[in-house]
Amino acid sequence: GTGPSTRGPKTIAVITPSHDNPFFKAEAEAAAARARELGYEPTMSSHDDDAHKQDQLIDVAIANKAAAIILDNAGADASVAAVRKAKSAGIPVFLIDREINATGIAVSQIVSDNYQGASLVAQEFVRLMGEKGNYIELTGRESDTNAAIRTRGFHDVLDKFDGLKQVGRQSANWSQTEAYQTIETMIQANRNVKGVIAGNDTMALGAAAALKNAGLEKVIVVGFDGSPDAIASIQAGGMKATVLQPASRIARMAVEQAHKYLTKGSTGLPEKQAIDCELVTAANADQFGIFGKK
Amino acid sequence: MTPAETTRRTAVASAPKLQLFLAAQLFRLRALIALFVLSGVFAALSPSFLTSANLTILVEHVAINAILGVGMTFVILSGGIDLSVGSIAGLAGIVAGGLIHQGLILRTFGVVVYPHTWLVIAVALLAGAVVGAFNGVLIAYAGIAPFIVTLGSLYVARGTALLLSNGATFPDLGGKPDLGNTGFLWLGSGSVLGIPVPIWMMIMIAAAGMFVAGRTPFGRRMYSVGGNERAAELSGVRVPRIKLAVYVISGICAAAVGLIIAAQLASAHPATGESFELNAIAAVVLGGTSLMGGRGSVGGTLIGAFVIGVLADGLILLGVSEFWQVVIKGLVIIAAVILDQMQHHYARRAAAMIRT
Amino acid sequence: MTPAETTRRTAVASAPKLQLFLAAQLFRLRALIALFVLSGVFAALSPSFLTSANLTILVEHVAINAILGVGMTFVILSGGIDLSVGSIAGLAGIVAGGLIHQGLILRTFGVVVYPHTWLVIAVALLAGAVVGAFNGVLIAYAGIAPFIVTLGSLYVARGTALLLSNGATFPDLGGKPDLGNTGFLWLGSGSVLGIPVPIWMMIMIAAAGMFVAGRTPFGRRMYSVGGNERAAELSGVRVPRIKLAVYVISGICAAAVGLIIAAQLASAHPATGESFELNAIAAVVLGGTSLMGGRGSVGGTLIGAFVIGVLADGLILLGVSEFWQVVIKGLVIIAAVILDQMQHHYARRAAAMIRT
Amino acid sequence: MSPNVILEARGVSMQYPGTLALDNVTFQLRKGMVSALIGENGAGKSTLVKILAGIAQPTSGSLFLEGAEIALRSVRDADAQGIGIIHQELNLCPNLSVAENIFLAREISSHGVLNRREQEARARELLERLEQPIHPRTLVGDLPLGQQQIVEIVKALARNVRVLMMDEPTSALSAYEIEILFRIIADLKARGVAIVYISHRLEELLRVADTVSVLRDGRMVGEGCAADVDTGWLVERMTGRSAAPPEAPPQAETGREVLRVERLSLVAERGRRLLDDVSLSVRSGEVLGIYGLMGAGRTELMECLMGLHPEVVGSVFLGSRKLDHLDTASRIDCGLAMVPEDRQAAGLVQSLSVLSNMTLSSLGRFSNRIWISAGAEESAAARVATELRLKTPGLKVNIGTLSGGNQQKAVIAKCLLTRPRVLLLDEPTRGVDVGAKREIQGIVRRLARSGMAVVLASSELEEVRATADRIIVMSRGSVSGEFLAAEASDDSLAIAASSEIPQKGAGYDSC
Ligand SMILES: Nc1ncnc2c1ncn2[C@@H]1O[C@H](COP(=O)(O)OP(=O)(O)OP(=O)(O)O)[C@@H](O)[C@H]1O
Ligand SMILES: Nc1ncnc2c1ncn2[C@@H]1O[C@H](COP(=O)(O)OP(=O)(O)OP(=O)(O)O)[C@@H](O)[C@H]1O
Ligand SMILES: [Mg+2]
Ligand SMILES: [Mg+2]
Repeated sequence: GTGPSTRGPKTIAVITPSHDNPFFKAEAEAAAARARELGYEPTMSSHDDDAHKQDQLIDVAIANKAAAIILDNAGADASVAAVRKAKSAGIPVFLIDREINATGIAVSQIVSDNYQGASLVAQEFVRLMGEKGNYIELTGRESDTNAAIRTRGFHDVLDKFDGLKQVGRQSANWSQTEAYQTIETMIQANRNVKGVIAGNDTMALGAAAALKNAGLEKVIVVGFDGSPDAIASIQAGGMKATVLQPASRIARMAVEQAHKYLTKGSTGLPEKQAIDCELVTAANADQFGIFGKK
Repeated sequence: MTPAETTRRTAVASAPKLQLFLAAQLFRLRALIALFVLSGVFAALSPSFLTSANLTILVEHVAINAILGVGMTFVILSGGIDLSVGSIAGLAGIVAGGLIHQGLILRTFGVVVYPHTWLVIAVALLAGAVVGAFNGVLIAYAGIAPFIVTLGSLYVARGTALLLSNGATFPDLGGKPDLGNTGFLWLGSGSVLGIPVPIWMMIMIAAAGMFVAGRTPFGRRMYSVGGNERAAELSGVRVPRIKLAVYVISGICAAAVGLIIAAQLASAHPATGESFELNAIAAVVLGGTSLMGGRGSVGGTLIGAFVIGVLADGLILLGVSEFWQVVIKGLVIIAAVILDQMQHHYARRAAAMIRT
Repeated sequence: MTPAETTRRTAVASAPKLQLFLAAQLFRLRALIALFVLSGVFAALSPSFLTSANLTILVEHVAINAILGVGMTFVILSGGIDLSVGSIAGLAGIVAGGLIHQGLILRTFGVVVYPHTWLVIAVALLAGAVVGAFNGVLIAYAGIAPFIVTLGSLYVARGTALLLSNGATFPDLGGKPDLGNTGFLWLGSGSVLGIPVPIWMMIMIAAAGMFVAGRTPFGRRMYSVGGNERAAELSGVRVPRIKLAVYVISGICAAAVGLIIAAQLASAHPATGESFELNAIAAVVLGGTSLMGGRGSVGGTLIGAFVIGVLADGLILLGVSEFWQVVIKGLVIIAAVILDQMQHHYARRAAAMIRT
Repeated sequence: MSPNVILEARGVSMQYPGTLALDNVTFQLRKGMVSALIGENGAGKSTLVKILAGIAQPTSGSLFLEGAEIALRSVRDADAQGIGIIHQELNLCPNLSVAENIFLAREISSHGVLNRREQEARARELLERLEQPIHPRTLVGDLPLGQQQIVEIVKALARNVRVLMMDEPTSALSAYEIEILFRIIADLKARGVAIVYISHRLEELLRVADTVSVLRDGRMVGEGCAADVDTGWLVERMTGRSAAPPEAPPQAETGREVLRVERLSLVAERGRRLLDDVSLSVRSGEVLGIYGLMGAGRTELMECLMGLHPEVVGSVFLGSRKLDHLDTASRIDCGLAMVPEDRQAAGLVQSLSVLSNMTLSSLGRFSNRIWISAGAEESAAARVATELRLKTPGLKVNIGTLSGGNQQKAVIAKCLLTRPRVLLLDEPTRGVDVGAKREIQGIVRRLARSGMAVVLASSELEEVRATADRIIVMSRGSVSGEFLAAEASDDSLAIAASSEIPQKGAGYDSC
């Protein structure tokens, strides 16, 4: 980027999935806020998990001569070309929350460790279930990498216990409404279900609502993300647990590394940085705010 | 006119009372065949399919499409289309959610008012009616293509919902007794005489829809507008009013759906209802209503909605993989209509036989 | 018929050379006004909007909708609709991606064949044509409503794509020299005479489309089918063939789009193309083509595609908040058509003045 | 059988659901001869020619072309055999130009590229043969009905045929165009083309026909040489009743003025005046006939009275009430009703039943505040249906299955059910058989006597003279003459109709 230095503050493009999910909204706003503090002009846009739209957003950022791009990408493979394009246009890319299946293109890939988080919540789930009983799994969009990683994380723990039996597994495409209706129907096939483990909090909340309306409040529901709604639900005794991805922190880190890179020419850190997730339960729920410790 | 419609058209034709009645029954039966086949298959493959509990849930899910479908049938019968129903549902949910969760903030007085639940529901329905009226006015009086207008308001309504909630979800809509705004959840999880409220709403809205479409001057005029707008106008039908009305009705139905979903989830999400329009229209067309307008029935739409609902839930019950679900859904939608037409074809043959 | 169409209809009608030319020009101009206004606004608000770099990118993005739009225009002119274009794009991408990334696995011989890039492209386009033919046959020969058939194949094609890739993405489609399947990415990122390949494809497809629609017997017959199917049939037009053809054409255009996207992303994702159909149809209608069939032009669709493209990119350039983007998009779509109609109205007034 | 039989239908029957449209009919077409085909509405005329043109396939019976049996499975088959048809209900594409319609499916093209210039040149020639100043590039949808019918005719002539069916080709034409058409027919005959000519205008028919065949209820009930039959014989054959002498219009005693039109002017898009300063007044109990050639502006006048052209200037009074700025619905409530010229486009709702079509304008009467009382609706409709001798398998069948004439009766019934004070009839007997036509004319008289005011536009001299008390002649959008029916002579009317009134703005021939 040659132009921007001459006119106005340098811009930093923050590209994330749709802000109608509080998680991405939080990370985008955290990044933007930090960027402003560091004297940049942030632009926020959303690719709705559509790699093609993401590609177009990167194009625009390039045309816009952004100084750096903070990206929560739309697919580990589908995003590689876009990131490479930005790099060859001389714009450093800092990935947050989701990694891509290529190294040496992005300057940093700062992700909350989905696998670690998944096994964390799975262990809590095992504890709550008392190591035995029937459970249902709700997975995210099956064509989404994180959905796969989380499922793997769940099962690497759950499958060790013979007492635990998965009686149903469906995708609810990350959606609350779909989760609600899917669970309503699935519990018809197996009324004696004891727990539901969901790939994210919105699905977990949908499941909890369905179970409540079916008079099965005591079914154990755990999720993933640590969204404010989920935490509220945990405090209110709806959901039992979730893992919080420190989205806001990750976003801020990315911006800081971008600043360092732009000023010093290097972040001085490895490209891949995995940040551990934190387990949220009724016990510690009150310590957490919007995707971060209070 | 497509052969499909030619058949439909001559379907209604049949001479003396008896055959007429017969034909009418066959006409009603149309998509039913597909429905029976589907239900049969699922009943055979999954023991829990025919349990009363599951059937209740099933009908509860159907209610969503059915209620949207009733409004959509009105719009399509009058020769239009409404793509904005999904967004309206989302908007209505957010309006209700907002009013219950954070109340009405009156900056000037620096006070927050929490309206009573009934008022909340009324306002949400009103929101739906307003978007519907917005559609109707542009279509009926400015003469803009329905597809464009409702595509536009699809975005406008969705965006408004997102702005209102700032993208966030309004949680725990149970309300607080001290604020006197409890009871909203009853819409989603309550039940009367052992039948869930959403099902009651479907029954009432469908019944009203059938009556209005089939027995009232308004209904007749609506059909005529869809059948031949110019002739209708020359016959003294106030075409613009009719059009305005159908979009308002569709808007209200969509808002009702939004309320049900919000009440079921006990929370309102601005993205609720995305791509509902496709399912609603599919229900209408599966039910034998012509997208050219003027031909069809609310009853048919109900059956169409059931076909879609049974399919979706049945596949989940069987635990079919997501990908196969997508393929099968597509095939069944097409198969249903083919079946419908074949059966219909023979019905007419038969009818003709009787006469000669 | 909506006033909108009445105006459109009398617009083209005009006798002597001069007025005809005039009217034709005005007709072409239609959506252009909206386009100019939009571009003006963005150019004023964002310095980088009018940079050649940005404009190239802009047109590259427009190409997607434009190419889909050309096929869609054919379908709509003939009185149909094609909801399956998005899924076809996704499917074509996966087919190409699969062939390049894991080749063709011949179990029987236990060998894997990696077809040459040109063959890959041909096969992917063929896939699109096949789905299109599937639509066309059911619509033209079984006489099923286009909406239902293409809604069905929307799911079938999407599901097939998911099953083929098992939901996964096919990465690095650069190909390997030793396998002789390199060069695919050229479709997305290559450029000729400094103009990106996708833009060339848009230009060629659009030119071909205009020629076929406007200057060939096939084109005339397509218009006649959309205008009055029975009359066309009674005049000896082989209506079913025409219908079959337009859906195949639309399928191929969609497949081309799928290839471009896969090449741009250097990877194929089965969910690519979701809800493309709405944008494509919007482009067509914004371009002044009537959804009732028979009236409109490929040229108009191009302009429509540009309106949508400029809007999307412009809002992003200005960094408008996501939620406002949604609202504005909706308002602009409606405003564009209103503007169009007003301008059109005055154009006709003017034309009338000239004559008297 | 005589060698010069080209096409023959032997023992053809046609079964529609609910109706036996043709019952073992045999019919021959001879080279260079016009075989007229007549019958009441619903007799099966159209069905027969549709079968001969490959549009419909008979349930039984067979077709012979020059002695050899053939099967015509489609229009294309028929066309390949040089069999053409002019449809009763126009079959044109409103969105295509005149030239494009004429050459549809037979486009003139070189190496796959359309040759517009050539097509338009050829179209212009043909139109000139019919002395029609229609520009080949005009959209058919922008043409008035009469001119659309001309295009339909030209379309058939453009394909050099040896057999040509004409199903009521003149229903929308007036004397002038009819004369031209007859000349065309003459030289088609000279070229050895075999022609089937269907019409309800018996005099006109006897002039062109060589042989006449009569259909009644799908059965062939009589055939003869045009030379030795007269209208009386025809009517008797068609109806099975002996022809009643046409009732002379009794001078109804006219009451107060009900409708007054003051200085009505309407300018079309192209700036030409469709209506030019038209004033007139109608009294209760009076039938006002409006005669004129095609394009005189009668339809526009009526449309303006119904409020279909808001941009019109001038005013309309019903009784003492000023109707300007009222929409169509309110005007109907005030007591106006109109039977439009083009029943397919503006008269019928094709998707509805006969019943629903009949009561569409008067639903208010059959409903309490909320719903329609089926009983009241049906009985009222049934009454009018019998009054008009509407022939239908039942009131609830789809209107599309009725024959042309009966559809027209349904439209008239719709208007009568609104109990209008002033009834506007635009070509009310178009496509209606003699029997029905007499009935309708009789009905018009009755209505007048009962105190209703009637305005009747027609291109048929006989009709105007037989029905009207007073006749206004229009030409180029303005009133060019006014006569009392008693005093009007055919010549004076014809002269007035073709009188040149200085035109403001260009004629449509130049637009
Ligand atoms: N598509 C159809 N379906 C059912 N019945 C039909 C259909 N078409 C025509 N009929 C019936 O066949 C009979 C003959 O119709 P046809 O149109 O041939 O009469 P016609 O002699 O042409 O009358 P008109 O002089 O009014 O045109 C009528 O009773 C009509 O109701
Ligand atoms: N839509 C139109 N576009 C252009 N010119 C028209 C249109 N409609 C009617 N005209 C012209 O206006 C004049 C009146 O046409 P119209 O057919 O209504 O007259 P008319 O006296 O009713 O003749 P007809 O005997 O056909 O009823 C004619 O010259 C016709 O060419
Ligand atoms: Mg006929
Ligand atoms: Mg007229």
